[in-house]
Amino acid sequence: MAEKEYIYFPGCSLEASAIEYDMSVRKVLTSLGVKLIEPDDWSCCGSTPAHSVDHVFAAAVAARNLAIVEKMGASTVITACPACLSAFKKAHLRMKKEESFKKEVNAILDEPYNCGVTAKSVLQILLEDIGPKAVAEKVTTDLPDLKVAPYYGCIINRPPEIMEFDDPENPLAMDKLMGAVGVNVCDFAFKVECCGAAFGVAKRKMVNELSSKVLTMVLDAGANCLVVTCQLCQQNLDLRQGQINSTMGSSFNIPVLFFTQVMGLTYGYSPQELGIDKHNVNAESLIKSRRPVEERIKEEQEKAKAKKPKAKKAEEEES
Amino acid sequence: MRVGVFICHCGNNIAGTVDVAKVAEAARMMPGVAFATTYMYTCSEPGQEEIKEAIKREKLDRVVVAACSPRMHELTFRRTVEKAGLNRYFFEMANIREHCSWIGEDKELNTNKAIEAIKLAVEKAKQNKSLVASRFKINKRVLVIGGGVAGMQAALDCADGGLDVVLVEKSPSVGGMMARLDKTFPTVDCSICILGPKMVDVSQHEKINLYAYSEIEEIKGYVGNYQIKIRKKATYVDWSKCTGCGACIEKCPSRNAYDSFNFGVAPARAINIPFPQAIPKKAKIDAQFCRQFIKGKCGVCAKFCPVGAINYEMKDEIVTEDVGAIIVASGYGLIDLDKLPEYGGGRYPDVISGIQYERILNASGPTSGHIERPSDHTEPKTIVFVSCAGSRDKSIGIPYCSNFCCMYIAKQTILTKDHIPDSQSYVFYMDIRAPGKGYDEFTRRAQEEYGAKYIRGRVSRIYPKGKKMVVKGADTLLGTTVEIEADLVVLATAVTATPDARMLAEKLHISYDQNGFYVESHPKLRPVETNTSGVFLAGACQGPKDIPASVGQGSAAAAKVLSIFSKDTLESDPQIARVNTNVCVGCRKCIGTCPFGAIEEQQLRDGRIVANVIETVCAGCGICNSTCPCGAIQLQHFTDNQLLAEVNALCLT
Amino acid sequence: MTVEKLKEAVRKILPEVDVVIGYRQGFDPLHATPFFMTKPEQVDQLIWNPLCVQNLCSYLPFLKGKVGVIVKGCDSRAIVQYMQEKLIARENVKVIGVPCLRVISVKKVLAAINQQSVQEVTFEGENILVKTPEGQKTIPLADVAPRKCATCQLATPLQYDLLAGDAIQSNKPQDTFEETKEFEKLPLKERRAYWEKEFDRCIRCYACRNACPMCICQDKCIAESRDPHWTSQRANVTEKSMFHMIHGLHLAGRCISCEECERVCPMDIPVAKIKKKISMDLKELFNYEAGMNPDDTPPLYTFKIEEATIKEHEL
Amino acid sequence: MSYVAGKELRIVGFLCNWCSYGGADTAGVGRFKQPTDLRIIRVPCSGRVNPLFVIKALLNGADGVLVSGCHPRDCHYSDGNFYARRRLEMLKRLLPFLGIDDRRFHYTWVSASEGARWKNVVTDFTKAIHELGPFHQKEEKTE
Repeated sequence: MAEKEYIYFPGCSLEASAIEYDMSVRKVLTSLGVKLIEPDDWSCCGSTPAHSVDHVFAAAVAARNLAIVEKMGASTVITACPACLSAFKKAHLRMKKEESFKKEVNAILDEPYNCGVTAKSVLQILLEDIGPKAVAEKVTTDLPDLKVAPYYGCIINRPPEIMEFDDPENPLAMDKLMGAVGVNVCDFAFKVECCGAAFGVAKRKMVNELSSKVLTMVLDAGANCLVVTCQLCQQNLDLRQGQINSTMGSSFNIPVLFFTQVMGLTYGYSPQELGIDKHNVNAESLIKSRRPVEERIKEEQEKAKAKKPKAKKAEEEES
Repeated sequence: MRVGVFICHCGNNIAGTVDVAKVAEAARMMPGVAFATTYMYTCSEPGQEEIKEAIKREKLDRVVVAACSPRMHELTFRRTVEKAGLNRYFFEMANIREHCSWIGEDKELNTNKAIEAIKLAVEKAKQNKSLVASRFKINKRVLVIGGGVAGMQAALDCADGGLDVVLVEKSPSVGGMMARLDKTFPTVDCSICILGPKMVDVSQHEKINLYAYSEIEEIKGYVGNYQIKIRKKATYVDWSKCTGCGACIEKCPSRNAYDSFNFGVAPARAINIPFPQAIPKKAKIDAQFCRQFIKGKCGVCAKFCPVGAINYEMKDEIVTEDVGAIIVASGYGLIDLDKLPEYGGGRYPDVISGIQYERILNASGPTSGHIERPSDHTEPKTIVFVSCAGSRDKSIGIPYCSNFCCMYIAKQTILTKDHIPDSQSYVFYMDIRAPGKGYDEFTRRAQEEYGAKYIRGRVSRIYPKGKKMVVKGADTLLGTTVEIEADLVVLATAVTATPDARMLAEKLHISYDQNGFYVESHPKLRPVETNTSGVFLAGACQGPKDIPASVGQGSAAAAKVLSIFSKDTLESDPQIARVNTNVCVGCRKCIGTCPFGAIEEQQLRDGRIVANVIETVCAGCGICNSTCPCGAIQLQHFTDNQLLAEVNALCLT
Repeated sequence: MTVEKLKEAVRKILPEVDVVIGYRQGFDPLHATPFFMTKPEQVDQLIWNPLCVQNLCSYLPFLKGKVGVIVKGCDSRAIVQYMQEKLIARENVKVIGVPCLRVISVKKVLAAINQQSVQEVTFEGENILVKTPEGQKTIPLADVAPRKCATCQLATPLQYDLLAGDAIQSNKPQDTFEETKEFEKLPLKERRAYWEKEFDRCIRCYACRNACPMCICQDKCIAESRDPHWTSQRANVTEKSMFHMIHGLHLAGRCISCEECERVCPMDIPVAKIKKKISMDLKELFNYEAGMNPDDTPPLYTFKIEEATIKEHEL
Repeated sequence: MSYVAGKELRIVGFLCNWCSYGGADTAGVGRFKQPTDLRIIRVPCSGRVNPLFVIKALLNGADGVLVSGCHPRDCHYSDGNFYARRRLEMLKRLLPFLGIDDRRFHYTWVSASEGARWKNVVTDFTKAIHELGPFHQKEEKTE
């Protein structure tokens, strides 16, 4: 029984290199009673390489998809990919603001886009529409050994005037969701620091340095795993770890998971169902200790009982 | 009617882009104009002489000067015509400089525009009526708002000049920001040591009535006669009994009050005295932290107070004071760290603001002058100072320079080295701004004698790494990025207007700029005056300012007040509303719309009710004039007929 | 309600007041005229029928002492507006309210009978019967009612001390300013031409002003004064327009839509049209209708620090 | 003696003494170049501006009228511009009903420190009036 329906735009990478992101998104949202409808005949979002060559064309490519959504009678489209999200939002906002630009873009399109669709990330609807409370209710499984550092990357909430979600310098959306599903979240200072992925081909040395810093900070924060919301972050930080280790003399072995994969684990899905086995760095050692959530609750209650007399005493002392 | 028109060249300022000879020729053709001439500088003494002579020679009864803005010289020329025996309101000014020669590029168009401006002024002048100012007595008491160094200086100078002073300070003690500082630049003398005696003088001066922990509630009246309502905030301690012994503070069980004097460096007790040298040295309770108020039971301080001064039932009290002038010295504020998310936004305890560091350095501060990190109380060895933390940053709406940060950072690096000889200070800066006497030498000493390393560039991010804070920035001189692992980071947070600056300005009817700082009458020539007569400015409420500048302004404002109070009466402006009782139908609409309550009902002998303007209360805005349906109430010098003459001069062709 | 009930009410009130203002027949049976009653024997001449169109409240701000007045629903807004503006002391006025569903427009009746002289007028049900030298003509009242009656919401006056008859409810639709909105659809040029043509016909007789219950300046009107000298006596369309703008703007937020100005205009200039437009705008901006609530303040004599409905205009 | 035909149109500005007149002075001191069409009438406060002045100007020959006061809350007389805002807004809505393009009348707020803003207001308003063209095509009918 679906309580909510969303038009869901997967985008190119979630059909290929990041198919596990798509798998986990679908699993998690299904568990939460959300029905996802994929628009017919969706096409490239325009994020690359069009946007670095021709703004009108890039916006037209994005607007084509938004027009399809608009024609379906929906006012919201969701996507997991920050690049698609950014492309949609940029095209939408500029068309809405500049009548002349809108005309230019619509002149290219068969069906005009009338600026009636808001694009949101899966992260945003999980936090705002569904809410941490509902997200927490579906948890069945505890992950006692997992200590995650949420890494937001560069574009999910920047530039703030376009993305209009969360704090651009200290975002908390994933922290809140991870907290809601009972995972240990570490205070991570490099949440929005550049990992260098955009220069992955051109300037490998620089990327290695930047990514290495991010990974170092993960360990400094006391975490053993990165959770991400962007498949490019995931790919860069996961696949490159070997390269970094060999060039920088480090020995990182930090799994990089999509936040939906971690949520899926707490909802009781297997690592295979969530595509965790597709990653380069193996997460098995961190998640093999998973157990029914009731066990943790029991453990916590016992701890609290043992603590209580002490706490009471301390309180008395204070007064 | 014989109008004389005097057209000023203003050197080349006007004559450069306006054909003044042609303008004079056109003016001579205007109906009513008996004489028109041009002069190089009409405002000069010979220029004014020429006007006086022409008035007598040509028997002029109206004078128009076409020159700069009337906001500049209207008063000058009014006096000139008055000296020649004309009523000063028979004078009109045409602005052909600011509104014409300086802004238009086409000489033909400018010339024509100047002619029209004169035509407008001539038509208005012909409608002008003789107006005579009446005199009224002034109340020679002065209100000083703000007990920082500027306000105290102003209060002391006024009091020494024989005036009664009402000094209102928002916080429980006078002293302001300067009382919080450790040392002052560039002399590195102890701040409280030089301020303390002034504070004592303020409290002991028989002419100064200090209201500490009080705010301005309402201001009514006009220059010479203001009625001020002051809200004395409830301290819950009877200050007539409190001896400042501190017994209550020692016993207070609520230990987590926010210490606004120390900018939150360490917690305070719910009942507190801000600092040892406080004037008055009296305790007050912060109700939002006090157990008695939160939980309804405690009463510890009341139990321990040896003189029974605690009174939990105390309420705010409103007192009224009548004064004749007001000096505003309400000071400045600082941005919160949460405006700087890239520097942690206040999340990291070892990233602090400059004023917090000042309190840490201060011997009477929460750490007794030992420099320690707020997180673990260890002594920092590497300290990074970031100047322009928010200042000169349009993206957060602070485009201006905060004026004194460069200097206090230099001072803080010197003090740091004095306290911890094996420490190393780094300073990230945009430009070193040290224009005062001995200032540049001082910043050089910080670098050359005290070894502070100055890095020219901005900081992009501050993040924790283990126990250290990593400061990542650019070194624009080397053209590279730098990262410094610091034990403590000090941000020179931007200076802002105080949060309630706008509210106070509205009460005072003075204007403020887009940043909330008060606007002076003239940026160069009237720096402590405002456009509201009787209200003067001193210190950082007008813009970020260091101590010597604030003290200078305090004295300047006091001198202005003493000068207007040197007479017993003031002239009232006759440009106020007047009622033609023959025409007034008694509809009372003017009474309801007057913002000053300056209009009252009056019953004539025939029983008719008409409006009556209270001369001393009317401020001359003319709202009543545009409200009155029958035109019975007319704002003198801006009457309907005067404005209609101007409209007609422009439109009827 | 019968005229007898009204007479009874007047007789009851007369001893308490100096004068009661009502209606009696004018120069012919089609015209009613204001009637000032000071003695009981005068009350016999009092009439009440749909020809009693004048707003008798207009006299109130200029009368001293205690006054009784006969007031229809529409007229009663003047009383409320006077109270808002403190132009009358309510305790000095005895209001005799009369329920009324519609009056009739004499101009419309005369048009229907070809401007002939009237010998006799009688009312039968919802019809007016007019006898002329050419014979008798029966006209439905609804056909000759003035515009304002079509959307009248005040069948019973808002204010009265004594109601002659039973209170009744209005059965009319609310005014949606259709006419105003239609006019606004015309091209700008046509609107300007329209007003130039209309105002050019004005003979500056000031009847509109004199009939207006809210034109309290009367002989002190700035349209005729030299100080201030807003308009000259030149008979061009600019000066005529200026007079009408003065009239219109002085009524902004005060016009009670009685349309007396238009009724009395000898040139049939649609002078109420501008006032209606302003009333529409002020209702939209400030949710204000003049003459409805004695505790209101006319919107142009007050302000809010934040005006939710006024947007800053971009250039 | 009138505006320079062909180059200028007749624009009348009512400026409050404390803010906008000062803002225009500031623009002058800063040498912010502006079109020359505008003629300025100084009033103490925007609350002094009876809407009838605007109508008088428009009916008698102006092609555009500009009223500028202190920003709301900044009025030297505390409330003048609040009254002005209501009255002028009503006027702005009324003008098109009379067949006068409402772009011929603009009211705005410019403070004494906003020289650059004043230049923009004058430039944009003058441009708008030139786009609309002259309001009074023919000579006025005489009596």
